[in-house]
Amino acid sequence: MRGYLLRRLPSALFVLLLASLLVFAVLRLVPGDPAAVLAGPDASAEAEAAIRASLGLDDPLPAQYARWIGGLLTGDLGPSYAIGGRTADLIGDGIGATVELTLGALLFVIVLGAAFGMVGATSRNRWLRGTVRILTTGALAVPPFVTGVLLVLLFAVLLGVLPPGGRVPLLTAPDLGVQYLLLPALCLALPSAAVLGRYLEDSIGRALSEDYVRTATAAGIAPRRLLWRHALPNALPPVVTLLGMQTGHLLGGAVLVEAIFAWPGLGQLAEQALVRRDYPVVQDLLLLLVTVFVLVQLVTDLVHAWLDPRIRWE
Amino acid sequence: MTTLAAAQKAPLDSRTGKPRRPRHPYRAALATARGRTGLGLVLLVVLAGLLAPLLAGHGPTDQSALALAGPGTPGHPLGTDDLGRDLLARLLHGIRADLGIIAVAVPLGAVLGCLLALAAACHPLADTVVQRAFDLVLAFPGLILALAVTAILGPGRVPVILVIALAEIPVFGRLLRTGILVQRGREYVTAARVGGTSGGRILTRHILPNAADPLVVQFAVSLTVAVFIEGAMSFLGVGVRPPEPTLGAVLSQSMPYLAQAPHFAAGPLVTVTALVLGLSLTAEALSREIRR
Amino acid sequence: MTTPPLLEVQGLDVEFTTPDGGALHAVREVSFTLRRGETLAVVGESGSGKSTTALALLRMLPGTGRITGGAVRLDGQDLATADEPALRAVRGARVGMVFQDPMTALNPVLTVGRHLDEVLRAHGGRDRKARRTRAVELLALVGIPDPERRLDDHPHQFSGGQRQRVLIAMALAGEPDILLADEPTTALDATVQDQILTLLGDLTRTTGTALVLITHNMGVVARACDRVLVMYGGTVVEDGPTAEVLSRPRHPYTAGLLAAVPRLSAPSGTRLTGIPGTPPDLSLPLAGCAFAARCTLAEARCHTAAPTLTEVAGTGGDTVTGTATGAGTGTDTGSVRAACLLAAERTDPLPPPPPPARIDRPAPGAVVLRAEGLRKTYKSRRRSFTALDHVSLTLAAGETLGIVGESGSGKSTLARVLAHAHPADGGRILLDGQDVTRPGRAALHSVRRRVQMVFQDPYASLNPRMTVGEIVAEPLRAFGTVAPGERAERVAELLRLVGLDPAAADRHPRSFSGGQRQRVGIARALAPEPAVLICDEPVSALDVSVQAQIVGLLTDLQRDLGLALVFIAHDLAVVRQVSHRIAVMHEGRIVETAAADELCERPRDPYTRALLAAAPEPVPVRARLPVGAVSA
Amino acid sequence: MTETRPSTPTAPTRRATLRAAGGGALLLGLGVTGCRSAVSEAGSPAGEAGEAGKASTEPRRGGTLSVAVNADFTPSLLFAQSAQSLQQRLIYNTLTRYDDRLKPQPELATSWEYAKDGRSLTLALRTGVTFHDGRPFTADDVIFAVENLQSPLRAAQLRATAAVVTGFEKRGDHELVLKLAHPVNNLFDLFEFMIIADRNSVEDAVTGKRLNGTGPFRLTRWSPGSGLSLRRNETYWRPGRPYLDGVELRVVPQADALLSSLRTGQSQLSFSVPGKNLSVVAATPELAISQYSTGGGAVYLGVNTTVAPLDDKTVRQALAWAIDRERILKQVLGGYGLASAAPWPKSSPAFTEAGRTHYTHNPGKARELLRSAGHTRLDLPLLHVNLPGETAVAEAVQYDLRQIGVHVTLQPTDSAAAQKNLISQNMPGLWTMGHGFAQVQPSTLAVSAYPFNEAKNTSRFRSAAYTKVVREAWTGPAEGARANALREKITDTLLDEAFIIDLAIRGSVQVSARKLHGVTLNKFTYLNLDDAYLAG
Repeated sequence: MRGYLLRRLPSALFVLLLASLLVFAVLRLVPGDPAAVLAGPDASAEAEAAIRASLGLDDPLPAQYARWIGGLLTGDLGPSYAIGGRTADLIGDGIGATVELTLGALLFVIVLGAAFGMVGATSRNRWLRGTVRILTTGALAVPPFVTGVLLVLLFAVLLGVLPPGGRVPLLTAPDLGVQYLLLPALCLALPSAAVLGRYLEDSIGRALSEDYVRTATAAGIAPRRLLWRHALPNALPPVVTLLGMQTGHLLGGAVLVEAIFAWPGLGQLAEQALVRRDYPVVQDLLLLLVTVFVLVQLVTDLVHAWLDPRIRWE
Repeated sequence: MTTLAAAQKAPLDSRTGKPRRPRHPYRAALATARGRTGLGLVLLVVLAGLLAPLLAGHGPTDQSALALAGPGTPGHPLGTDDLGRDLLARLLHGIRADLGIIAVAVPLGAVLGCLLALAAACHPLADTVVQRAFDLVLAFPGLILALAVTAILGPGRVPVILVIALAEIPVFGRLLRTGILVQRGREYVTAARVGGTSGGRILTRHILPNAADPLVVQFAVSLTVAVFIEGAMSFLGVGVRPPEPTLGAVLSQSMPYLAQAPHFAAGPLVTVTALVLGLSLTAEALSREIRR
Repeated sequence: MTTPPLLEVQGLDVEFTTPDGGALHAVREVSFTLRRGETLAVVGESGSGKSTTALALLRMLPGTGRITGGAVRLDGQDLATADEPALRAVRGARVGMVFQDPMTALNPVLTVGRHLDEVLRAHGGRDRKARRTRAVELLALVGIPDPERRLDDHPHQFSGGQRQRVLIAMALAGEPDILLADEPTTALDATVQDQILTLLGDLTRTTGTALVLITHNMGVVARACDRVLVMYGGTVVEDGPTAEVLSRPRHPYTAGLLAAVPRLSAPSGTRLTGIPGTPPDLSLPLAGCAFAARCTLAEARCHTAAPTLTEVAGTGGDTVTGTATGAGTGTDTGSVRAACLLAAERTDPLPPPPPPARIDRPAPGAVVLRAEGLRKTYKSRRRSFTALDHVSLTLAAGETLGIVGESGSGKSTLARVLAHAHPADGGRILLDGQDVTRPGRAALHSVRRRVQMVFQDPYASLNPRMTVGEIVAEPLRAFGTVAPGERAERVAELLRLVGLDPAAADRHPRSFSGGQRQRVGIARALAPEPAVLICDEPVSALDVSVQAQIVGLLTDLQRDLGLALVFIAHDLAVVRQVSHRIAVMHEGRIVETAAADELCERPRDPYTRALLAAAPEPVPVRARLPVGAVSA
Repeated sequence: MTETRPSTPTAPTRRATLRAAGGGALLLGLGVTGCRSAVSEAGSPAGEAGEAGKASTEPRRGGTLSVAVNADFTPSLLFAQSAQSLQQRLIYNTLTRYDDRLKPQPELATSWEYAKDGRSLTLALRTGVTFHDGRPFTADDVIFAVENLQSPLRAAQLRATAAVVTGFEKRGDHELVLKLAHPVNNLFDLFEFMIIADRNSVEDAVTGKRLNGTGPFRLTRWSPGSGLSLRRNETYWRPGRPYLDGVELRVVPQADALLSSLRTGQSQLSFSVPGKNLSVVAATPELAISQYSTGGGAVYLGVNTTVAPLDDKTVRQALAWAIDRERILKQVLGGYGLASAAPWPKSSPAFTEAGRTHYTHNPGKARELLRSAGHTRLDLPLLHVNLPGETAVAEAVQYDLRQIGVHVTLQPTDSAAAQKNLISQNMPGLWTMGHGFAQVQPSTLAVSAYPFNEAKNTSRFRSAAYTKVVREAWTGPAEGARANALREKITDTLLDEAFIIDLAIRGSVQVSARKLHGVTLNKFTYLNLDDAYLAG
């Protein structure tokens, strides 16, 4: 396994390098700059220039890039330009919220996706299957920003059982934190859960039509056990791969959901930072997200191999 | 099931006694109940979009003092929006605009993705580079990308199309790459090579058509994803240039009024649902028929 | 004779629904009985309904398949109408089943121990420890060495033969009364097949389990079963003691099938006799005898009146009533029944097939292809596998060089290296005296014009998305031998040459049968007018009756075009008949090369001898001649 | 502002039942059986003693107020006017504050006196005031505050006014003389604007680490993206104040989410509810709406006077006549605010009804003016910020202009790029945006609000007459007939030249829980909660 990880390392680093260049270049291409944002709508050109210089934005681009990467390598993310505070602190504050939201959503994705998929693949009940189809279609058709508003209207405004937004960290107050987490996590999870459910249904269907299932049927093994112990372990590996990809989507999709639920995560920070052209924050954040994505892919592969004995670390 | 398989291999036409030409699997798929329902829904939406200028009684950007009128208002069957524009007109033209976008963006993404996958198939180094590039695009948060692209290019259809295409490139690219790898090991490829067929022709004429099946299914899926991306971009204010309506634009404009004027959001939601349902049914029908 | 039959199948009908809604009548009116401890072979070609029958017994028909008539009585209980729980109690416990492909029939993510454990658990094994002990016993019983340790291995860590053994162990786990084996040895090499058949024989003898063996291989039938049921077009055409049926077939189809099987005893240069035509389309109603269209003896009434399975006069002992219908129970094991109007009227067996006809083929000419010390190694990250180890051979114009060997012996690699589909790691290939081991782009092109290849799998080697015309035209386009305007004409000519209707050009491969596809493959290989044709197992995926046609075609083409042929196969009998010389490959090396007859009659290498001994012959075991004796 | 009426306690039983039933089912169903509910936790203020009716009449101590804001605190803009300035007067104090008639009232400065020539000002400073860290407030802190704003790095809008202060003369710790380069009449705008921050920790302040002021609340924590947590300053210089134990500024970026936060009682106060959502608020019995006459800034149509044919005043005036301001007010701003052709809100001394209605919706006249300038059809680009409200304004403007034959292409732009275009004078022919600084001394508008700047503005409008009148108004007296005449002249110039075509003054709308009392804003929307309390 170590050999496998070592082999994956260069390409992962290559992706990160590409990502850093891309982020850096794209940000410089985007019109508007942090100095103008900081200077405000009523500032003079002189004020803007002074701010520009103080931020080091007059340096040549390679120097700015080197400064950024150098800082990263020495663990110093530097100050935020336009939001205030140190980049590391800003990201550190948001990361807990985002991890919480993503994991919560992931849990929903797995639970709902598994439920959707199992019902779709195995239930003989037409009504139940129809209901699941309507649910998954709805989850796929209604954009998260609508789902979010609807969920808030229903659970917070009409029923008044859950808070409409905001966050209490799960670790400091689990009972309250869960209540804050439920709606955003559900909203974020729904489309992915639907995708996963459809995929799982398909994957189980495929596994159930394999020869080894016929072997097991011929040996008199009961259908329920056939499904859980024989077909499912084979259906899971590709689903895990999809789940890995969906985790990426969850991280990326958090921008919208975090805004709707006033969830102070990295998505909101990223949007804020981009809107204000806070280069260091955007750069570090995006690089972080890419790193996480690469790591998730790696973990996915490991899980995939763990589930499928045919794959070994070679 | 060798017996059955063999029996189905060479069906004979009951009338002529000659071997019957089996229908193309795509056509067979669309002839199933599932495929027909799916296609019907999609066509319904497409027709609404195509006939928008005929069906809509008002211009989609014509404003009036009659703001937020409810459905059933004389002259405004679906009501009006906050600026007094006819919602039916905006919905139909919104569909039209969305169709225009996804009909360009998804094929563009698919073609580019496929080209890259083909390039990757030519050389191991190219393969590595292309794969990592795909990883990179997949890893990049899509909405941030959308914000950046629009900021650089300015508003309009082009950035929306680009963002959608960009998001679709790795999806199609990876899918085709896997397909190529699988097909490459097939014996007919060796046969073509031994038969003197050049590498490029093997790739394009032999492997590509056989690796295309999952792409066709993905295409239907990607069309729905594209509608989604358009909506999210409109919501973030980086969609198509206002006041042109798109489904996403109308939907995001309706959000502040969800509580007081739910009809505002209903049109696009129903349309998108029909489209998603139709496309997913079509995709399912296709994938079932292909897997046979 | 008085014990009631263990299994009694009566008038079984199975239908499938075709994608366009039609009915496909896969099994019609199949009746047979099985007694305790009896071994019964069900033999037939693809499409005969033999596997469907086997699956129908346990109501395990796939997809749209359903039993539309008849009964399957196991000790009097009708399985055709039993409910699911009752069926589950039968499956595995009373009837064990072994499937054809050991590669896919085992669950890749479960250990072998879990496989056995699951079955034992399903049939009441409560104690975990006891189940494990029993699993070890079972593995030992089927001859897996070191069973204790191998229990925790996954299927991919076993060889094909071992997996088949595991499957048998699973089938035996519930101590069933009947073992239903669906082509259990088809995917295996001859020597492994031999071992598995021996195992099955031993097991049925020692445990008293009845065996139903589904196979297409007459040799396997002869080797393993007391009784045989011959199926054709979804019906039983002949049923009787193996020795009797094999030596005195009553049904013309049985006779044709037996004649088509290549015999090891047939000398080099003789022609195989095939059965012309193709099996019937089961989605159409069948008026007369299913075989009538292909039967050389058929009369007008054969096409209109369906024959019933009737006891043939002059066989069996005491039962001489003559018209035991299909519904008859307790057929004597000694009697033969045949579903043929003519056979019912005749007391004598069919005349024996004519002795193999000699082919007049010109003597080989000058050497065109020479290989010297070829080496090829496949490397994965950890291990490397030597597929070719200093292989040398020569091939003359007009000569057929047979290459035999088991899977993994390197014979397919050799074919690919010779055809320049894969490069060799070492050694030299000389074409017309010129070194073409590592040709440049242009040289490779001209080498390929001269050396073409026919592939094993006629399904996989034709691009499913191209029409037959396009497939055959590909080499024409690539080599530019024919002006674009004349391509269609040349394609038609090639199709005629391989015995296909030129109208086939605009159809896709999937609308052809296996034999027809192989003809397309040959037409493609012939398109650039090569001097050397390398045939990699060209007939091993085909039914015997079709195999004879293809082998005959290749021989004719060689004679007419003066081709040099490399004929690769695992079946020594076919190879002997078509080849001038034979090379035996084992573990990447050629262990013996000799003239065909010489090699088969006086093998020198021990491995060659083992191969010869393992080859199953469609001759009743008792009547088998000693290896090497020539009958004709 | 209008006083909020005492709340009438109503207990909608259907709602309560729904809530109980739904809550129980949901929590049980999800397996969350926590002993606390996040809903009641957030909704109820601490200490619910006393009868509801009685408690609402008199101030009472205690409780935490949750304020919903749509943008986070931006420490780097601490000394500038940013999107969110509510916390300024909570953590800090200013020297003076304006009353409703723009009369300065003492805060940290207790009294002040101009020299005769208007070139210096003597300030008496409050004694006994300490910063949150215990350090006493002295004249040096005022000196630092002024000098701090003079730095271009702080990007303060009133830098021009701060720059007029050329010298300081300290007379002890609590008396200070400011020397002025020339007389100005908007020094108290500066005092209203300028927060007095601890001079020793200013670098920590602009990074958001530590905000050390003299205000009624101390910062406990700034959680970026989430908001600010403040607790009562026990040593505040106003005895017995504040009443509240703490204040939370809760960031809720989405307008509908913000509305939900208020409707559910999670927040009790907000100034960020868009006008079009206020009809929902009005239908919610627990919430009260009140307006500040200062308005929330103006919505304008900017014109680049160097782009032909917009260099022609007649064309610009035609545009000004073409727009239906009342419709924008009604449809985009939800009816809250004031349709106005002039920049002044009702509270401004420069406000006149004549100025407000100088341009009305008159497409016929607009077309006529266009024709007189020799045009029947124009094609022009219009830049706007790509936020929903801004887009709606642009769409309305676009539609109105189309009616007179001016075909406008919208250019939605993100706010950072728009800002860059604005200050680098790179705007296309037309743009719509908002401006502030009309709510204080009218002279401040032209010196501090960039769109109106006489020397350099985005419209690239230069005129000697405008420059002259602006300088005179700035350096002249703050009151009297001359002041009024100068203001009128500025208004007339703006209306006549129409390089900035004002459309409407946004309403400054406060949405608050009915149990909340005593909330005020200063002229720069600094939230003052000194006297605020939550009734039971």
